[in-house]
Amino acid sequence: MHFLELLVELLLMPLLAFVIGLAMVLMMRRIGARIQRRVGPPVLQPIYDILKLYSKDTQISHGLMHEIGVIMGVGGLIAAMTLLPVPGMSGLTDKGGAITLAYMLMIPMLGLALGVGQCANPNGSIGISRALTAMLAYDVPFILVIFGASYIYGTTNLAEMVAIQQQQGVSSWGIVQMPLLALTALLILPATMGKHPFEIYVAPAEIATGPMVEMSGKFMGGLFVMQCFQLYTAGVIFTTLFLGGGVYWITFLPKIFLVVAIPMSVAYLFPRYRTEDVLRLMWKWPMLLGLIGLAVVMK
Amino acid sequence: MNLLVLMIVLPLLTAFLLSIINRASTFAARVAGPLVLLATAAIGFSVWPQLSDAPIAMQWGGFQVPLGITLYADQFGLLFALAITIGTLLLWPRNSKNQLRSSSLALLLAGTGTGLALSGDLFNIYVFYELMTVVSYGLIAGRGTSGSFASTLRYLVISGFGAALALAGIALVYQATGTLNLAQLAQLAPEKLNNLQGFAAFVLMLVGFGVKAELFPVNMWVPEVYATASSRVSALLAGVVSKLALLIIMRLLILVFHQPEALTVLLVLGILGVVSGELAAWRARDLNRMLAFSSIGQLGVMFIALSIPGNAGVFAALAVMVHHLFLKPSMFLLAERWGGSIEKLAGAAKTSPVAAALFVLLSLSLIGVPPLPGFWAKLLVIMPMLALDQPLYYFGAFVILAAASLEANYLFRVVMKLYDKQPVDVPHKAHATVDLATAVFLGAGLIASVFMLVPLADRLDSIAAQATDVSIYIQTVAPQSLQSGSVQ
Amino acid sequence: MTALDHLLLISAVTVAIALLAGNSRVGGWLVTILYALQGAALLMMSGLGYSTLDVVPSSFSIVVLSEHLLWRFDALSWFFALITIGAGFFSSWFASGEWGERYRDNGGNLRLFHGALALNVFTMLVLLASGDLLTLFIGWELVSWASFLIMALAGGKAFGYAMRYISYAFSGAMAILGGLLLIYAEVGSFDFQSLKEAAPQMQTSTLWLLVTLFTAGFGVKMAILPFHLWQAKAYAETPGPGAAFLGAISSRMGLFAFIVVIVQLIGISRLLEMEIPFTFLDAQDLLAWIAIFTIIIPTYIALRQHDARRLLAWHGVGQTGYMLLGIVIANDLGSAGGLMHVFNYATYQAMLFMAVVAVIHRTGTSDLNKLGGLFTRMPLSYIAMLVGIIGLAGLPPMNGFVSKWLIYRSLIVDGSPLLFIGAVIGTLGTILSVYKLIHNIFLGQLRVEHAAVREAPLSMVIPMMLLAAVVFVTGYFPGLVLDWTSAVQASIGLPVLAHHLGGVSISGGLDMIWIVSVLLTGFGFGTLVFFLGGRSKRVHQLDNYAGGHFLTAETRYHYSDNFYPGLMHLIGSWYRNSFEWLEHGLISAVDTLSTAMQGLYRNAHPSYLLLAAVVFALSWVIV
Amino acid sequence: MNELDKIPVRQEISVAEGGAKRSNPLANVFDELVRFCQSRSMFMLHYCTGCGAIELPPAMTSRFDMERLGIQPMVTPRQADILLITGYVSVKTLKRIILTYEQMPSPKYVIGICSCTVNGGMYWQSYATAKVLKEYLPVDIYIAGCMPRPEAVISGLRDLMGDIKSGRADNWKRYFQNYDYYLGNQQKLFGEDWQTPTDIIAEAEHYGLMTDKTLGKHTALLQKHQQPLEALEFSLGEKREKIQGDNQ
Repeated sequence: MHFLELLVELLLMPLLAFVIGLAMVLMMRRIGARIQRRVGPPVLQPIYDILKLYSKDTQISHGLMHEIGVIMGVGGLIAAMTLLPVPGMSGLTDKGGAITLAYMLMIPMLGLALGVGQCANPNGSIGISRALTAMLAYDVPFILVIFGASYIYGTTNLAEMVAIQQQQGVSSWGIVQMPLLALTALLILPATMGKHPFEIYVAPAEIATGPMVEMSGKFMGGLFVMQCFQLYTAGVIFTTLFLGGGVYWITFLPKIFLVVAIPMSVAYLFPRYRTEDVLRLMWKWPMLLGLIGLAVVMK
Repeated sequence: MNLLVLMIVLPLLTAFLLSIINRASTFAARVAGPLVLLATAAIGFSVWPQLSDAPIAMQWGGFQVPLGITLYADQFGLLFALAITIGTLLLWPRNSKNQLRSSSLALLLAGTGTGLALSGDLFNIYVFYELMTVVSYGLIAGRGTSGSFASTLRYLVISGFGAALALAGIALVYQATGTLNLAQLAQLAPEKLNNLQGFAAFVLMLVGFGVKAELFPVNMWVPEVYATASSRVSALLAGVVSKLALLIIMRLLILVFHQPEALTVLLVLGILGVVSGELAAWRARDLNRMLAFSSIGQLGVMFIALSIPGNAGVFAALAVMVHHLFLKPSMFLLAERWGGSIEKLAGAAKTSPVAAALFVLLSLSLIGVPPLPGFWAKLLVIMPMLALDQPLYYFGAFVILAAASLEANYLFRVVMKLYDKQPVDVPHKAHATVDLATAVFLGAGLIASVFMLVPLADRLDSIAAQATDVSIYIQTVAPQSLQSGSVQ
Repeated sequence: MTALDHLLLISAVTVAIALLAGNSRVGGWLVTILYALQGAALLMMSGLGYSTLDVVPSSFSIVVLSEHLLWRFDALSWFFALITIGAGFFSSWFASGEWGERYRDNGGNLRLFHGALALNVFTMLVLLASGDLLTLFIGWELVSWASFLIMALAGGKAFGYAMRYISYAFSGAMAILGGLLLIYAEVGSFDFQSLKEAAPQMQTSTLWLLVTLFTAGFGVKMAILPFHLWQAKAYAETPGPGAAFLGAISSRMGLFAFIVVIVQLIGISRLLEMEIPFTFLDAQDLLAWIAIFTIIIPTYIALRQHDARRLLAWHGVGQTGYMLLGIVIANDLGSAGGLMHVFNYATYQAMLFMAVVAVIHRTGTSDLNKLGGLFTRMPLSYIAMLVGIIGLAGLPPMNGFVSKWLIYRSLIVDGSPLLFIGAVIGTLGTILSVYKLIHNIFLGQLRVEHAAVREAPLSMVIPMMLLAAVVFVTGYFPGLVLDWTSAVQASIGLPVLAHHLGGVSISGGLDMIWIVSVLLTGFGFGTLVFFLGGRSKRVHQLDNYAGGHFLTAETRYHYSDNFYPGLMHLIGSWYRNSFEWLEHGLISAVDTLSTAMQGLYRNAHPSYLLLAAVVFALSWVIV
Repeated sequence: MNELDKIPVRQEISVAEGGAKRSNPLANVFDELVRFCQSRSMFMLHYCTGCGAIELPPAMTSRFDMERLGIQPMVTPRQADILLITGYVSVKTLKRIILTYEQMPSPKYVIGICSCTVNGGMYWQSYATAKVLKEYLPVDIYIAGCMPRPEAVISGLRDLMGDIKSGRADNWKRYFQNYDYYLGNQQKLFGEDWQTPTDIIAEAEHYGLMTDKTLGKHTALLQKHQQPLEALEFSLGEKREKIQGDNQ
């Protein structure tokens, strides 16, 4: 009985994540359009795109690893979704906490990197090199944030973190208890999502979208699906750590959409950073803020 | 009893008679030396069993102590008397230009060395020491190259200087006590020599006798001499003769000089010897020099060991000395064919695999890799040093350990060269069978000692105990004076 | 005869057989079987690994210098011996087939190789079995020289690196010797028990000296900072499977001895009392920070290597830092993580080296700028390397993740944010570097000259696949290894980790069975999603979009050299030649002193006197 | 557009192909959904060869905003559905255009913008300009003008959308079906050793688009000097060994 319930949760969580992620993609594109004074895409545009990509007649593959890479990417993210607590469902949060999640999220990255490598396209490899460097840049402050939260709540279990924040009201929310760490997380959020101004690894005009250069049809479709999951993940992690998570979808959804909307609104205003500047930026301000925040928190 | 005298006299006599014998029969002259040495060694071995109970003393010429020539044989002395005899036998000079001359010189060396080891008074010690020095000039210069002459000259100057100092020291002792007999000195020392004069005398004698023992400031002759003399002579000088000089210093230290400053001087000079020797060896570019420098370092370790007060120090020094006694000659023999630049040794292991393997083994023992004997010797030195809990001894221990890592570095640089896969253009000459056999024999002794570690250690311990017991010495040499309590 | 006697006897016989028959193919297989026998002998003592057996003594003991030298196995020894014999077994298997024949045909001494490998295993077992400080040192030296032997086998460049190793190692050994003689002077015995009893009463200054000496001595073997320079090159130049063996276990001997002396005998609680004046730090923090820098700097040095073996070897140095870190943190999570990492690391490092050697076997090079695209040609080696790098990078589902997770978690419990960040920076660097490794060898453009390359022979592939299975299974069921580490924790007196088959049973714990199952199911769904789209068509690697450029087989467009230019541009100068200057400075100092001493002996002192006089005069004039 | 009407293939083939395979009405629903999505999500690769390119930014940005029609720029042919050729095409450029076109996944559409792509325009006399684009590629829509305004571009794109939705825009199949014809024209221009890295014949086989016009004397010429372009196959020990043995 209990087992079945869990099984249903495990199936539902990725599904919900995908649907919410689609909406987030739409929101992101709409925000971008509005900032540029455009109308933006229609509501179902993300679905059109994905359906179209999957229904392409030609599906060009560069070999087995290219295919496995995309499978690992989508599959890894589907699996990671079960580690994110949402209202009413905690999935596997007690079997693997924040650290596990952080490393689970690298599996899709690695899978994709391997797939791109198999394409033998120099642009793709350059893109991966940049993407991994960017990961090195933002993961250091990110892990600092994870540490701070785990330390404060005394657990790495994300569901427990939510419970703690919910029990004690808004004053116990992470954003109140550790505002500097929350700010750090907010600063690195656009980088974790690979959005402006940190999309040097995509660099469409220079390296032909880098890692995606040889991705066509359903491969590209897989990437679109992954993007939905990524946006959703970013929103949920931040909300869980700092905004008290959610007991009800009605309060939870606005929070995660807000979290994703903030960096998106800022992102389109900045020009792109070079790789070493991403490193420099990420290791300077967010790190500094985070360390001060941590010092304050740990006293 | 008289057999002991024979040990000294036989080689000396044969040495002088050798040219006469040569006229009668060249073959006899060639065989006489080794035979005599064999006989001497046999005598030594026959006496050995008696000594484990009690040492033997005898007065030569029938005079009573303190006037006559006193011979004193304990296990300690006899061990080194045997060492010089057997050492000379094993390292018998071969293929030299003037075989006759070098044969007699070698015999003289054995005789005087034995005398030195067994002498019981300072005057005789001095005489034998001087004789031995003169003999060694001849041996070193025997090679006849300009380099060997130059180094002999250098050696001569330093030795002469040392001899003068030693004599001055002896004079000081005599002035203070009125006797040169060690047994009597041992009795008188606590009251008469436990002062600045005594200390001065010790330092003078230390420096004087230290020339042969490769003591730090007076060992400047060592590298040139060992590099230019024939390897057999170098092996003899570095391996055996230096130990004899050390033996004298040990005797003096045990019997006569008990000042703590004396130990400090030994320690400091020993440390300087280790540091300078090992550092210099690190940069040496040919094998003979490297071995010469490293032997300075090894002797330094012995001096450090000697500076440890009590039985432990003598035991440790003895262990290091015996180890070195086996090791250094063997290494010098291997260096015979491997002279010149180390760079040229590349690939030598291919032509002489046994020699190269032996060199590796000796190097491992020298730097003290367990379970080879060098390790245990080193352990014996350092253990009591740390137990003393004094800063200078801590430093000494540190220096010994640091020196070992330097040693490992330079010795294995040579090993690497030997096993290098690109051989040099000039093919290497294989070792002479006799050289190699001798070296292997000594190496085998080292290996064997690994399996007899426990009995060997017990034996050395008992030798050291016997040597350090002053009362045994006094009682053996001059029992009556001990009763009367005074000399006059 | 106890089980330990059997083990040591079989091991000694292995050495003999290897030296006698190692040159033939049959001899190689025989030796491999003998390793398996050693493993069986070890399994006779498997009670040690599950805390049902306390200690297995050897009936052989000698008395030297009134010291009883004795040998025995406890849980710690058993754990390390398991890894040692395993590494020996797989390396020997790997070497026994075509690799060995090729090695012999190219002028290598296969007999000596097998002999050296067996000797390494034997000496390591002797070290692991040591029952007092003196036998520990004897074993230590034997291991040092045995690994020197195998490192120097290749000749040429390897000689230089082996020389560097032995210079470091012997200096380290001397430090250890100094340390244990100091203990003897303090305690009056080489016995473990008496040191353990005496440690609480020791003065802090003595302890500092001891900890410094032992950490330096054992640290040289572990290649912790600042003694890390020798290891990578020496291991990389060791012939093929030898590198796999050394990489897997050799430097862990340093960790073993460290655990025995520092953790078990002196005790972590004593380290906590040793405060560094004018700071908030104590000796434990100091060690932890050394561990952190040992993680970070070598890992980022690895990142800039362009030789696969060097890259792996440098990671070996870096991974040591994790083990040391875990052990030094010494709570139940940390020490379990550190110990488990020893096992995990050995499994995937051996496999990674084997994969690289397999590539060298087929292509003749391990230069990361001269390879590429071998995935289609050597798919099984690729799988081995993929599993290996996931393990090395510490990502789920491989075992490397579990041990690293334990270490991270222990740092959170310990409340050490900076150490935590340091550890993660190391992991991130590892991910970057291992991606470069697999990308430059197996992905990307297949070179024309490698078109006919084929998969490595079965004798090489099977050990790799078996190791891959071990890496995955112990990642899936980490409890298998955690059983052993718990036994070790109990035997060395550390808090024991509560665990189950899937992982750790604490709040915010880890259950790898669930995690991995979900991950695999996720991959299943990913596959489903993937096959929603139409059938894909494989195209030639030249059918690639390069901005409208026509790619040809002659053009080498594989992006391999200077793989992370942006990163290196920023951080390259931060650690370029770091610590090399220290070594050079030391060598120059010795060299100068040596010249001076030679001058002294070779009558050049007038010039030195003159120099001294001038300096003196100048100083007088100035003052 | 007249030119296009004369092309006889379009209707018949698509009906013959689709009709035979997909008789299920539900499948038709699915097809229609797919076609709808394809028409509402067009990624374009704009190959900016000439002055026409300058009209695209206004079409994409706030004034006209193509994204509301689901049209987005993409930079690699692998992701693109439409190839926009905006201006005159020199011989050298044409090589790249063909390479790029062949790398696009089908269904794919070509739009020739500006008069130059129709008949060479003001470069009619140039020796280095490929004048009639549809001789080398199956062009779906020409948007004439020198240059056409953004409105015209968008209007053209909307026409294409309509064609896609109704299933009439299957010009891409013609490239496979009449490959010999296009290859012949290309060879005339670039010389006999012309070859792109994409193996069109194999792809035509893969998608079942082979007709008797796919292969001809031009493709025979191509196959004579062609570098092999099969995908790299996996190889384990034995198979390779045999090949090696054969070679020896």
